[in-house]
Amino acid sequence: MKNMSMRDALRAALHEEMLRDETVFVMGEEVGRWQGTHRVTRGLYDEFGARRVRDTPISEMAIAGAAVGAAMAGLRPVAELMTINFAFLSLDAMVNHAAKIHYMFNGQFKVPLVYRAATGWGNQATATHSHSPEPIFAHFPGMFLGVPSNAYDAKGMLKTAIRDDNPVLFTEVIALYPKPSPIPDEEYLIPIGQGDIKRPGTDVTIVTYGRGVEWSLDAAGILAKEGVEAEVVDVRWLRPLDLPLILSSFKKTNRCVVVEESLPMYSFGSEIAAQLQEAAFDYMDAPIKRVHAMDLPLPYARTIELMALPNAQKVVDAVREVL
Amino acid sequence: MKNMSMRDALRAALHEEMLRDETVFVMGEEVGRWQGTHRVTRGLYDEFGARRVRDTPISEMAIAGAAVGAAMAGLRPVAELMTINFAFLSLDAMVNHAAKIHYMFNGQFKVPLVYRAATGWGNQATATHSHSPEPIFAHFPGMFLGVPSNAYDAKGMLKTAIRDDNPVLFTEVIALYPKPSPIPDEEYLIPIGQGDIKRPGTDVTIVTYGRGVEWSLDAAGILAKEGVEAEVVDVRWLRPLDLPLILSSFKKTNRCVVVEESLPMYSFGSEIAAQLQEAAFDYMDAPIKRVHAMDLPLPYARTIELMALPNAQKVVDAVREVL
Amino acid sequence: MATKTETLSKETLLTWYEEMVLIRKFEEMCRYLYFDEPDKKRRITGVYLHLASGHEAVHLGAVKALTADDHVITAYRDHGIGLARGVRADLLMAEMMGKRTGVSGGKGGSMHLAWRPVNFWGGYAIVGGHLPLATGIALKVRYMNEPNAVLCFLGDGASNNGYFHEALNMAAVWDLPVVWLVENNLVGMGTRIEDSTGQPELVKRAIAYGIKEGPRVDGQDVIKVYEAVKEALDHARAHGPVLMEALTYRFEGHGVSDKQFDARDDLKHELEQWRTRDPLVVFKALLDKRYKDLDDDYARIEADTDKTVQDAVEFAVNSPEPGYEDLIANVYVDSDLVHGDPLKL
Amino acid sequence: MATKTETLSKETLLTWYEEMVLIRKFEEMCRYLYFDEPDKKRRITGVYLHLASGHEAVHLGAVKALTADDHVITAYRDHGIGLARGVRADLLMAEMMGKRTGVSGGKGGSMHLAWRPVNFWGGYAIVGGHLPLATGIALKVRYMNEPNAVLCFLGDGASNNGYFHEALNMAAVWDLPVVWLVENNLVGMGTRIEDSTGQPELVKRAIAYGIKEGPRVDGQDVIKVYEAVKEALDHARAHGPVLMEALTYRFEGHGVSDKQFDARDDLKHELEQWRTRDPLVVFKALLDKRYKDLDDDYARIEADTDKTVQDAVEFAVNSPEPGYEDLIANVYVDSDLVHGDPLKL
Ligand SMILES: Cc1ncc(C[n+]2csc(CCOP(=O)(O)OP(=O)(O)O)c2C)c(N)n1
Ligand SMILES: Cc1ncc(C[n+]2csc(CCOP(=O)(O)OP(=O)(O)O)c2C)c(N)n1
Ligand SMILES: [Mg+2]
Ligand SMILES: [Mg+2]
Repeated sequence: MKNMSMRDALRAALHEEMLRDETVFVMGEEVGRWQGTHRVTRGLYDEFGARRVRDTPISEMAIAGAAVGAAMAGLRPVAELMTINFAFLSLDAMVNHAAKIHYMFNGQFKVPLVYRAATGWGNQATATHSHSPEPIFAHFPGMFLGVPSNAYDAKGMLKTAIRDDNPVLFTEVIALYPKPSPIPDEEYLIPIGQGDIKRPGTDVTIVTYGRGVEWSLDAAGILAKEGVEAEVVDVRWLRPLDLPLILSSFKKTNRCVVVEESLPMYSFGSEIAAQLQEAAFDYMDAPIKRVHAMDLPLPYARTIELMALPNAQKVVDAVREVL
Repeated sequence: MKNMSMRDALRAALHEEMLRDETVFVMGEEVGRWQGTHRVTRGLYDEFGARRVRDTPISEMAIAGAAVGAAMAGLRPVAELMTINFAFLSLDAMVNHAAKIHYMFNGQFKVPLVYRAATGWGNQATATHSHSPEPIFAHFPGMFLGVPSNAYDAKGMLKTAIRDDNPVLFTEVIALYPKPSPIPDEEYLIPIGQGDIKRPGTDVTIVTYGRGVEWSLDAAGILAKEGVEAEVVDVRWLRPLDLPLILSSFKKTNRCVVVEESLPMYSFGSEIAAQLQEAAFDYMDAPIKRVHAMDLPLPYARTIELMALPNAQKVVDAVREVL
Repeated sequence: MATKTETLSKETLLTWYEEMVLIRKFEEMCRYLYFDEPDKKRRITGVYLHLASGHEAVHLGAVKALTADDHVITAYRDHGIGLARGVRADLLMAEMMGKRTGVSGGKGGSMHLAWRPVNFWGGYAIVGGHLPLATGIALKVRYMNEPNAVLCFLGDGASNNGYFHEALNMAAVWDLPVVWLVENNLVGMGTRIEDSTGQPELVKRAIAYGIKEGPRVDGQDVIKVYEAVKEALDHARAHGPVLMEALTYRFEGHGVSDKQFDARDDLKHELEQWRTRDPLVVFKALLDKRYKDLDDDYARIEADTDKTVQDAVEFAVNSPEPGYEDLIANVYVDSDLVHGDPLKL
Repeated sequence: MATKTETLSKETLLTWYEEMVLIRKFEEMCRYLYFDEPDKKRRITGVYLHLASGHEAVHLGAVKALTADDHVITAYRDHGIGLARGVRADLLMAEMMGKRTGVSGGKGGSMHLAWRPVNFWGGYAIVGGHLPLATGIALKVRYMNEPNAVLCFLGDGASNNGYFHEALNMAAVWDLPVVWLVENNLVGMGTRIEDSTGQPELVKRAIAYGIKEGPRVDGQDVIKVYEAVKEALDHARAHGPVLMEALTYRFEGHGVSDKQFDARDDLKHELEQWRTRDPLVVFKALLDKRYKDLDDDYARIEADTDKTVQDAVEFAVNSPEPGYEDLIANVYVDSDLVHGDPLKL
């Protein structure tokens, strides 16, 4: 057991899987000689060389599409899109090809690939570089989508994503890269689609993922001082969604707040609220509240940027409203 | 007053606006000499010539981006993306530029453009050509999104979209192109963001848009024979959403079914259900049900394709569940 | 070096001719089944059906240049390529009819034919979208140090899409064994090549990627296509990508809803001109020049291909439709690594 | 035809020199305010800040070739281009600090500078994303039959993105007045040009669009850049697009988080080589060769530019921060055509 940052845990996952299976390789902008924009791939180029750690041109459509071809042909690409903002340019290759080829050709081909992309907003990255748009990618069937909230989960989830025969989009919250958790020395995998209770509680269910987990745990801490025990459910995967876990928590607490880093409309909070009111109508003691970023592009200036973003206090306020 | 197909009504809208304002022009694949893939632009090239009806290469990124530049510079492009399936390639230009430039540069530039794209699935168009992904585009603030459900709305909505100084994504359901409605001889505009009650009723609210309106009206007809009066709310615009209209209907009926042509997850039904349970919790007599396509890529074979799609009967069944 | 015509035996050439006839008949049967078949149960339905009559020499000549372990991928105008690669006509026709026995189980349709056993990686319907897939398949070849090459067909119109640029550049940077073969039929839907690009001589674009500028070959002459593609494949194996063109013409509209030839006199005239260079006519002329007394062969070929197409239709008509279990199959690969059922419907 | 150097007066050249010094000092001040400023309230913060020290001759020379009614657009390495175009240093510095008085109201930041009054259409941060915008602006020029041209800066790395291909091809088909000027600094982030493209001589890509292949000009020499861009703009006005390069080098890392020059000895060496061709050194040598006794001018320029930068900093520091009303302003253009409030927050 040792403490590792999420960045190091992700690198360890890549490293282990590359050692384990020669068909696993990394590709993307700056992943090699430059050691990775967010340094997740640091050292891999030096260890594995240019064959297995492949720098690409600035070509998001081709990165996403070439990964599909390579995967169909039998390799296991881990293709980095640097940040999810640039993955908008990859949407077609992801949705029309990665996610559909297995189905469309009736199982003749598998597409065992992982797309990795840094996600999240904050730090004045400005409108074009401030997205956490997981829900729009998870809208489409055929590709899984995972977002770890800590180093431990990150390692187990990424290893599973690499080994699974389905395409997976894996987004990594930039703000969480430096944060450490204890990582066992033994290998472990975290199943795709399995959520996790990050804090047990009885009075309210907070459903969240990624960076929202941090805000929610902080909020739960504040609430605990007022005698309110919040249960924090980290879905970990937006597709498939661990609805049974969310439901069982909600049926116990009868109150729910959904917390996400992203925009409000047609989003994560929308889906969770819709699912719960439909599947557990008789258990609802209050409306389900949603905490999210404001419905606008993010500005550069730090002060107003912070106003637009969710935080622990906003979660606390929302919980108070549903109690 | 005369009967016009939605196709002709859209063409009339383009024609009138082009006559009215010389800065309005049409661009896109096959819009000119070929007369438009779905024949919406038929005749415009012959009347207005190559300056104002501009055929483009197969370049969806550049079509979307060039329209932004032209709009910033003072023109009013109506840029056709042929079908919404190909607009996945335009997502970056739409979200990062069309929708954000006004904000990001603090109002220095306006982006008065309309993106038109045919939408919807059915008729064995297969997985890559069968999308109705409006919710993922409407997820992002800064650009409006309209989807008419009939010829009358189509004309008034498109004219407004062209005249408005904000960017608008306008999707047109292919299956509705041939369907006629009576169109007044006088000019009319339909405000952006204004929904419409397509059928008044007292027992249940059906919230829908685009092709869902047809299924919902058919369902309402069937239900009426059983003595159930369904109110059909056509939101017409996914952004901005006419929440007051939906709410006032729901507060009257206390029951709701949301009907969409699209996929279920992180989608239109999600958002409507989430909004209603939050804003009208005390008015909910039953869970809100969602009718949508099945959560999978669409297959080619007609029989199974139909199984995957929503229809009037599925709406009827959902309504019965909430009564 | 290119295999010279002389090394192709009479037998081989006649087999090719037969295959080319089969492709044409297959396309004509598709058109018939879509437009003219009175019996609803025997029809091809839907909105997308792109016939390749006129392109046969490109399809056959290029595919014949491949070894069994080489790879081929294309866009939606894919029937002839599948047949040339040896996919059974009946399995293809069943796919046209959306039957469970079709190559893609009735789920792909005309635009999404593929057959894994012969390395036919499929037809793709997003213009340009299959180009990076070709790059990826070629990457696997290099990664595994295999001796094979990838042949990627694309249209003239597709060469203006961002995918083209990124996929060709990436393949160039990685020095991958791909032949990019533009089926230049002068038009994308209704847009003429002069209106879709500032550089209608598309092979010139090779220089933008520092790759080999291949020839602009006569796409109506199967032998010329074969030789040029074979040479290009050899180059690709040894030295990396080649961009080449086959100049051809489609004898039908873009797709089944296209009435351009009915509507435009200038195109009708152009079509007539090109029909004089019908790939079947050109091929037959070559055979007749080289060999005597082929009439019996032609008669046999006519009968055999008729029968193959007819049998394919009967097979397709009599095949079962897919059912609910097919609808929900293969959305995801079954996996122990997934918690619960990812397909909760 | 290009304006010859001789026609540029001493006064003009000294003004340019002063502007170039200002640009350099502005960049150095930005670096200082980001890394070294002890007073938190005076700092530039955030994650993105891309300095262009080393590129000054490209920025200044190219922008000076524009008429007042011409248009200019670029990527995120945009400070120098704004200054060259005459945007006030204090408004730019205020934007760096996210102040309400900044050119973009503090909402755009370093990567999204723009100033409408001088047709500076902005900095853009999605690589390649501004290229079709340039096409669109040029389309407006042609549509309105205006005599102007568009100058679009882009990086060597950007030329491998799909946007490049589509935007250049579309501008070629429509024969639009655009000069595509690649600031070829040999690298995109950490990827060397030889590793990002099969064709490192980027002007050769002009042939892919049938447009004019412009020169690969010495990007450290402001006069050479000026003349070459002026000639290119004239060509663009009359005959359509030009693709040209300016060969240059950045003296800082890609952005503020980049430590490549600290980490790599070979790059440190390369940097030293290029520093001998610092655009300021090259320009000063030219001035000294041509004119005598400029010491007073240099002293005045030094003092004036110092003061301009210092004033800009004070202006920025003392400017108000944007508030909630700014946060929610300009998401949408106010419109009578919209029902209700589109910004229900
Ligand atoms: C990305 C994308 N844009 C547009 C279309 C619509 N479309 C289908 S085929 C086609 C023309 C393609 O022309 P070309 O590449 O020359 O191939 P050809 O049909 O001539 O064989 C177009 C525009 C599409 N399928 N995908
Ligand atoms: C579409 C997209 N992909 C990736 C990035 C990340 N990125 C920012 S700058 C850059 C390098 C650009 O290099 P170049 O075009 O040569 O410009 P330079 O920085 O050298 O001026 C990259 C990859 C981005 N901003 N946008
Ligand atoms: Mg073509
Ligand atoms: Mg560069």
